[in-house]
Amino acid sequence: MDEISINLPAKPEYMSVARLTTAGLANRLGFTIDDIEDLKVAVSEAGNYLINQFSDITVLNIHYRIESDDRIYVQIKVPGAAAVVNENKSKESELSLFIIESVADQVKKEIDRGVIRGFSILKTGGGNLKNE
Amino acid sequence: MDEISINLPAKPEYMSVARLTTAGLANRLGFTIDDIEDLKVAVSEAGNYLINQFSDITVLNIHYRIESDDRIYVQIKVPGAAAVVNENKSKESELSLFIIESVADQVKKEIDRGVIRGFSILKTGGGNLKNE
Amino acid sequence: MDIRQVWNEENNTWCVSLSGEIDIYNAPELKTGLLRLIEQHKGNILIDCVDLGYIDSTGLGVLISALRRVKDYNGTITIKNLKPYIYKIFTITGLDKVFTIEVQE
Amino acid sequence: MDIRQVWNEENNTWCVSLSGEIDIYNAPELKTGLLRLIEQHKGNILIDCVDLGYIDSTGLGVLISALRRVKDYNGTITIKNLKPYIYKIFTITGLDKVFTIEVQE
Ligand SMILES: Nc1ncnc2c1ncn2[C@@H]1O[C@H](COP(=O)(O)OP(=O)(O)O)[C@@H](O)[C@H]1O
Ligand SMILES: Nc1ncnc2c1ncn2[C@@H]1O[C@H](COP(=O)(O)OP(=O)(O)O)[C@@H](O)[C@H]1O
Repeated sequence: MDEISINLPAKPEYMSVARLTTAGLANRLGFTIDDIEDLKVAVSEAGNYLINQFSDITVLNIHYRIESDDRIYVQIKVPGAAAVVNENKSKESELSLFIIESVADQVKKEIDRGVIRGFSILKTGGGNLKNE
Repeated sequence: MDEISINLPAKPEYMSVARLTTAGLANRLGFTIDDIEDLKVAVSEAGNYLINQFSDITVLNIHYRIESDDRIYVQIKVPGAAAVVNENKSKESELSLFIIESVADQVKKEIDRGVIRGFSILKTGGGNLKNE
Repeated sequence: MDIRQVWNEENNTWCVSLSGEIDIYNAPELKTGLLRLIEQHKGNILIDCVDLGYIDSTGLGVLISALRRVKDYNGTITIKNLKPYIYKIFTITGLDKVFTIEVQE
Repeated sequence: MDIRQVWNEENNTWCVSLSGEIDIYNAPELKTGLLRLIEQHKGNILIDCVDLGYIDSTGLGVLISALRRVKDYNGTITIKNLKPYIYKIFTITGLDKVFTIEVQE
């Protein structure tokens, strides 16, 4: 079981890097183009959500756990101490949640004091198992 | 000054992921295609060298320090405790060193007990400053 | 991301071509761009996405916000040549019902 | 990486097309592939790299090793349609002097 971990600045300009790394991994695992796309979207929207959620966020941690060639868990979270919740978060956050739930096979939200602090996403190479 | 850090299994199959992440970052910084290519090559060969150097290596750490839009330091190293030196390392290691020195603007080798344990590579967006 | 536009006087329409990736980083630029067009001519907007590789929720938000403004003067926004996997994002979010969309063959 | 080959009886040459990326992960596969060709026909090798996007030191090592075997029977290895930034890797390592190389326009 291989693991990859990346810490990157929680800034909009680095979400494209998170997508490329994710796509590279899913491609290496032999995921189909559609599944690669789904995973990229899920990771990117999870990042968007967290950047939107906390006004003092500085770092995003993305942790990939490859359980097999067609089964990957990706955890996206704000590492370390609590961050200040952004009271004016934009309406797109609702869209993000919607999209993540739809493209992933499984999503667990890490909720602390009523606020989502991280996502754990399962994606299988065999297409979208779940669909509500 | 932004920093990105990635830990990945020190296995041949993940070098393509290291290249994609590197290319994504250099692209975000606005490096030219040639400079992106150079940085990708340098990081990939540094990974090759270390995988070849140690017979019990498990993890590679790549740390990017973005000093400005046209100046990035990349450190590639074996994190943690000493690893067992591979006595039969292949001849391609010589090629790796040659290539790294040529495509980077500056290379520092971290040498410990006579063995290279890591590389610190400077690449500037303004082309190859140094050339020997 | 790259935005190109041509004003078509005959049918009162802005033809806009989007290419590359639209995400949380450059969506503000798209918003500014679209608002500037609407200020210039209160017309319909036809967005060609033949070279669009990615759009995230932030980009969708910009389209929604533009649509609201365009509807204020009874205009329309049509999106054409969407790649199937991007169209999927529109259907997931229900936006396929809000915009007139045409998918790439 | 993808390897395709055709044996050309007339000029005693293997025409090999390499595409994708050759690196430490798949270079062993390239080595096995080339050695199998040499076993089948002791001919020259013409490698077309028009779709090759990357080659690392490990891949170069495989080419060197193949060349050594081909030279044993006085054959040649010619590399054509190299992209300029890959050709650069050949010049850095001095391999531009060892192989006959033709760069993409
Ligand atoms: N239903 C919705 N779903 C997702 N995002 C939305 C929705 N409605 C508006 N938005 C986005 O939320 C933000 C605020 O919307 P709006 O009140 O129209 O403000 P603005 O006038 O700045 O566009 C905008 O960026 C808009 O694109
Ligand atoms: N001058 C060289 N520079 C870099 N790599 C080389 C050089 N000569 C040989 N190699 C590589 O080192 C390895 C060992 O070479 P060689 O002795 O020819 O063994 P083999 O018979 O397995 O090809 C091979 O993978 C070869 O490609």
